[in-house]
Amino acid sequence: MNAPGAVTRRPRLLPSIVPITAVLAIAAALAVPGFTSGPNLSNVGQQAAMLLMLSMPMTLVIMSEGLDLSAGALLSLCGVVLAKVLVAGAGLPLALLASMGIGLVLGLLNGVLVSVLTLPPFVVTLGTLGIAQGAALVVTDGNAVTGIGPQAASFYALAPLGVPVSLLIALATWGLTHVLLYHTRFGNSVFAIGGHRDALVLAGVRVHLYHIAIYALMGLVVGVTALLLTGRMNSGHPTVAIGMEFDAIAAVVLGGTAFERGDGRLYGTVFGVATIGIVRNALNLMGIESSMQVVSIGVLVIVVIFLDSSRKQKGRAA
Amino acid sequence: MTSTVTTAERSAAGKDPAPLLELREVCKSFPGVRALDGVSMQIHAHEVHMLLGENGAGKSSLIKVLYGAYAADSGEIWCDGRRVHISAPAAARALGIAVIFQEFSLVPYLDIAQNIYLGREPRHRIAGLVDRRRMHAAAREVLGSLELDYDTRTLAVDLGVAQQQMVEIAKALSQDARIVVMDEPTASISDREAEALFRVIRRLREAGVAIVYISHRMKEVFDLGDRITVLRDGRRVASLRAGEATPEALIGMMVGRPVGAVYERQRFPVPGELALEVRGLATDTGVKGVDLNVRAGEIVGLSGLVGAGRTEVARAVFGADPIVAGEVRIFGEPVKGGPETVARRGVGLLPENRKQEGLALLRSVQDNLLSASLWKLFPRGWFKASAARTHAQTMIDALSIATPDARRRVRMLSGGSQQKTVLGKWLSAGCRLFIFDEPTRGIDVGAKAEVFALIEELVAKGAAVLLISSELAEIVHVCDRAYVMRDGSISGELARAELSEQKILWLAMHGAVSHAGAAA
Amino acid sequence: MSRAAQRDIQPRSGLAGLRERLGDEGFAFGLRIILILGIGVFLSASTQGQSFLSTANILNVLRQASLIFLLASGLTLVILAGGFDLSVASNLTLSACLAAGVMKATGSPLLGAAVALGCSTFAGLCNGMAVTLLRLPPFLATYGTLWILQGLAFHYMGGNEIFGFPPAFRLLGTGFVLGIPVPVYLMALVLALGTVVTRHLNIGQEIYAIGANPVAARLSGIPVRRRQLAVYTASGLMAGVAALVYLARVNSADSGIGEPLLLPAIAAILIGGTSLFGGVGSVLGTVAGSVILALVINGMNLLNVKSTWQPLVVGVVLLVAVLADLLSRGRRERIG
Amino acid sequence: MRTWNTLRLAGIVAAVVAPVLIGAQPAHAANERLAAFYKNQVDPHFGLVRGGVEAVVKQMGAGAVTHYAPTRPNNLAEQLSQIEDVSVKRPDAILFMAVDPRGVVPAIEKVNAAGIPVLNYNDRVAGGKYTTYVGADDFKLGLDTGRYALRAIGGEGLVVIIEGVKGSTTSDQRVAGFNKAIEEFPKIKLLASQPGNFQRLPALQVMENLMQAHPRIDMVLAAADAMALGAVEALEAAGRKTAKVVGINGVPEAIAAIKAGRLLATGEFDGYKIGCVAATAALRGLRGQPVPATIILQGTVIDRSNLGPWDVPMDKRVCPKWEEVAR
Repeated sequence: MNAPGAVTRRPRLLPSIVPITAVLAIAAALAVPGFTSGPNLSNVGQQAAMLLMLSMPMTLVIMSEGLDLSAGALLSLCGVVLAKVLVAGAGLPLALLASMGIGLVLGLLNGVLVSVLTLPPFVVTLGTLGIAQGAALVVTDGNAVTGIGPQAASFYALAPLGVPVSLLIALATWGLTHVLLYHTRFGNSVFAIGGHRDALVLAGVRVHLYHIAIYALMGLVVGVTALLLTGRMNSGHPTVAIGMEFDAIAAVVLGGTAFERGDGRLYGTVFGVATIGIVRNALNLMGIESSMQVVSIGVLVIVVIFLDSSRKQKGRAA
Repeated sequence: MTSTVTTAERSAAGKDPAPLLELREVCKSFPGVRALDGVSMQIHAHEVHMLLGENGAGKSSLIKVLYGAYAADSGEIWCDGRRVHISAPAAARALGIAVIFQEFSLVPYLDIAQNIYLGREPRHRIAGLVDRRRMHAAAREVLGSLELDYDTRTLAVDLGVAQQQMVEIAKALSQDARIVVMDEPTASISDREAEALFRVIRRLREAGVAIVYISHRMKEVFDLGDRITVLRDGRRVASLRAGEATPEALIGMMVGRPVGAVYERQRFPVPGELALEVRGLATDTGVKGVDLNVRAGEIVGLSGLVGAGRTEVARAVFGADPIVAGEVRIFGEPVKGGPETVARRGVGLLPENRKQEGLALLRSVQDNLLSASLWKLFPRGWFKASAARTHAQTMIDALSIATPDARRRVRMLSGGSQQKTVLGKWLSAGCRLFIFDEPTRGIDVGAKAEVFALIEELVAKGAAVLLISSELAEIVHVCDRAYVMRDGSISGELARAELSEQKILWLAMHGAVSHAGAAA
Repeated sequence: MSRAAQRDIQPRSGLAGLRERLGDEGFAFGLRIILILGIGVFLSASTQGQSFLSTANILNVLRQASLIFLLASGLTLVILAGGFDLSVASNLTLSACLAAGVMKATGSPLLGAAVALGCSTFAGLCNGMAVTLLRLPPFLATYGTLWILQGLAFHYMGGNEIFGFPPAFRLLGTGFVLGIPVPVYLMALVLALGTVVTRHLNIGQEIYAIGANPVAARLSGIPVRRRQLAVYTASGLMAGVAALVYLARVNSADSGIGEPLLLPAIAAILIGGTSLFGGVGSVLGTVAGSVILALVINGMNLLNVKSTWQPLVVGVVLLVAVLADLLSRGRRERIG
Repeated sequence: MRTWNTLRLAGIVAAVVAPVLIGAQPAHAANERLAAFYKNQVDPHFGLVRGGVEAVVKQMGAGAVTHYAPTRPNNLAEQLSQIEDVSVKRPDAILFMAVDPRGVVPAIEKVNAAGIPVLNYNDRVAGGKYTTYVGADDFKLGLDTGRYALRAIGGEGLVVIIEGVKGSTTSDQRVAGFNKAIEEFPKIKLLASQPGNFQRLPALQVMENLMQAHPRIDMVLAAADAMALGAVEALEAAGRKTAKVVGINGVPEAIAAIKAGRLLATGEFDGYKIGCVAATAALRGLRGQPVPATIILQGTVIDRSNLGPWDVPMDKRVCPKWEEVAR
């Protein structure tokens, strides 16, 4: 082989998650009464929405051999800020702007520390996690922020054509991230930062700029997600989203995105999110105690990364 | 020899049109090394300019200067009759200079088109999105001009070496480079692939591109070359037309340094028992049916061109790569298992790229010196810092490793001292069979001599040494006998009597011993 | 003598030189001591010295640091060897719950302890095998086991708690010997063991070598896989020890005890100057990190600062510690 | 003739259908499906609630009850998902307690819209429609327990409050009660009021630290037993015999501690009773029997003198008589 004359594209390995999701969905549809009902599907959609939003930029972060542990805490902070602004009587747009602003600032902080100071993402974002969570607690003194008026809730309740607005926004985020990743220079640089940073340098690209942008994007999306979160609870809550970053990381990992060489696929993450949503929802519908939900997610993660890694090794051998 | 040079010069200066790029008396030195010593050369359009020289002759430094990675200490670079300063890769690109290094710079999970246009992607007027259709069309066009029918949506990770190389060339062309520098492009590709590469290079030449081509392979030099420049020890030895040269003459120029400039072997102890015996060794890293043996008190060379499979043999013997077929006997015993088993049989490997595989750069000299011998120095498992320290110090003194303190990080040491540290690692482990893989790569001349003195001392003490080297002079001057490899198998064995650089080169290039006589 | 060599043999001055004389860990630890003293001075100043500087309070801080340290000590080894273990906290939860159950059922602390240590060590072993044999990325594999262990704990406890353990056992957490709390002795013991392993055993040297450069370690004939297996197992074992101390200290177990300890444990290690890339750091550093954490929280309680400030302050301390290393060690070293 | 046939037919049909209809009533009653929510599956208080609910479901021969608790303790987002999922599953009735009194309101309103009867128990939710509220008066509990405690130290001394999770009604109400009680005793001085997050270790460590700041502490008012017991452990470890501790809830461990004289007293917030009454109320509602809109369980202060009824394992517990509670 390797004759340089002609090269035909080799089809990429399908992430193991895709068949798994399909099987789970079918099983749930058959075995779990009410799973396929319209309202339930819209529930699954709504519940998956926020996770989907967080997972999209998280995929880019992980593809760039990074990690963002601060996402959950930051989400709580943004939600609180958004609620506070609403309480202060400002309109929804302004509140959203404020929340996105906070998200952007911490995102930039992460990005600068990671890219310019070359600190490991894990450490940096663990630090900003503390900062964001602390800030959220301090501004609220630990209390929920209420009396934010109907705007957020009624916005969240919107369902054009019967599709919950949260799901629409999440899908929009997916679309946007897809365009960014696959149709812009920024996107190519994401692959390159994870895969071969020097190639970018040789190409004379301002790497720091793009690297920081990845984390900034994460922050912005978190800021938007805060709107859905607040709408869903019709209040701001300083600790509500703690741990959500781990769900997002899990979704990305389930989606077959590796922590190295810029090997990642956005739609894989979407399947990862779907799987988590379906599993939790189905187990709830079946009334299985939540301890089993926890175990099943753990098993799922290990099975999937094992399948992916072993198939990759085979792929290399072949 | 000097006469040839001058004639060549005159003829070159006389007939030729103005050169595309000209180097005048370029000098570049590093602490301890004079990498480039007043090198001049002219690069013309419509020409393939062969750059010959042994490792360390200054080829790679020359490339770096051309590419703006190094700034020359002195000397001038002229382009289109203007004096230019190539301060950065960007500047080089602006002048239309593109370099294709041996290790490619492709992003694994981007496709061919994206790699070719990385950072220069064509974009739509509005929205500034990447115009994929235009990008792929352009990529196909560039590849087409190389007669390549690649699906531009293929990911780089799915490409073979040769194909990646083609993509690199396409990348260079896409930047409408007028001067393409190729660093041993055939080093790690098969002959068939090489043929295809040559076709491409000829097309480029037709198209008016100037190609600077670095190679060790005589065949290529004469198949492709229009003009040939030979470097040695950072100096330009000769610059001449391909027609004016013969293989023997060129090899003479490449290696024709006063014998012993590197090192002259003093003692030749009588070979003792079999230290290493390899029969029918085959690996899935490309080694096919290799037989060789090394006796105690012997320095056995393992030569051949880059990519001939020398390193692979070494790794397989050391247990680092799985053995598919054949057997390895060490001091008479057959061995199976990984490095931890083999190492304890008294075998030490000094890998080719010591920074990645030989040393933990961020650890101290002491730590590195002891990392292979803990089990031997402290058999009970109790690590005694004081004993370790004294031992390390004795090693540092014995090998005269240039460091003020055993706690200095290895990263801070010079190449030579680093290499000595790796050697010390195995000395303290009490090895009796040493496998040196390119031990003198990237270290200055003085250190080279030291390293060889150490090697000779080893064998004098009854150790066995397998020496892998691309520097023919080393093999000739240091080894008792040598095996030459080609395409993963042994193409010949030369006893000390018949060891000559010419023969080694012939075996390495043509694989047939019979021509050797003709060459000599 | 070439110029390169000239440059090489000059003894170095400034921070770099100081670091060289102290050695990496020594230098990093020095920084920590300075940080601790800084916090200490600040606190004793702002509490007028009376309550903060009392021996009692210092022992109190140490005791609070001990639990986090015990949990983090094994993890430190894993990280030194270039690995990671997210499952330590849920490992603590499960083994604590099982131990509690067994002690309740049999009334035998020994049996309980045996179960806790056995369970946790086995979990650690499984992590090790997932990483070495299945070659799964450590972060992800242990993330999976995190959920599994937590779920098993939930299932086993079924929402109840188990409390009231034999006084003999309680001594492990609450006892004093010569006026010093037993957990502090344990911390000292583990620190001593950890230091012996990392400093005075070949294994320790090998762990650092593996963390610094696994390829070179393998090509130096170090049994990389076996060592990795060992550190993961050790990490599990220490999670079990921490579980026992937790039980003895708190005198009851429920399925939620471990989760709040995970990030503090990791933070303690990082504040202690151990690098997530492996090969740099020390158990001693982790002690320093744990003490710093406990100190910060203790101080905030003494000053009646609202507990809502704690995460923020911890986050800042973490970043400060890492930045300090950045400035003192320079870019090209391994930090954080 | 025709009419006769018709009548006969009708008679036969009636004869066949009637027993079915009659039998249908209990048969239907026998399989109501309940869904019960909890804040977490960690705190033993909720273990008691669960026990009470299950006991009643058995006694009253209802079909089944499914329990829902967030996998991450007190995780609001997760509880929201669970509510939504349950509203799809459409049980006959939902017994609901909120991780956060306000955050859940929108989700509950959905359930209301879906027409599933929801009963609110354990502590009040800030919004939504509920068939009944079953709970205790947290403020009164705090006040009573506080008074009892402060009297016990003769109405003068130095006091510390350990709060629960900031912002939770349970904690805020109880702490408010504590403070009210403290106001009633001029000679009582409040030294500090720090959160222990309803968990044991945080409370224990807060207590340890407070002891350093305050050489003398006479009484610790903890907003929940878990934290009270944490404080007890801290005090005992430090050998502070003089300081007394009270908690609220009455979990088995607290009862045991009171019996052993380690804990002074605890305000009765009996999960088991709450579970019993809530489940009973829900089932009665489904079976068309009268149920009051609010049932406040009067909590007494449990101390050594009266701990008998609580000093029994859960399976031996008895539910309070409906008539007594539903006043």
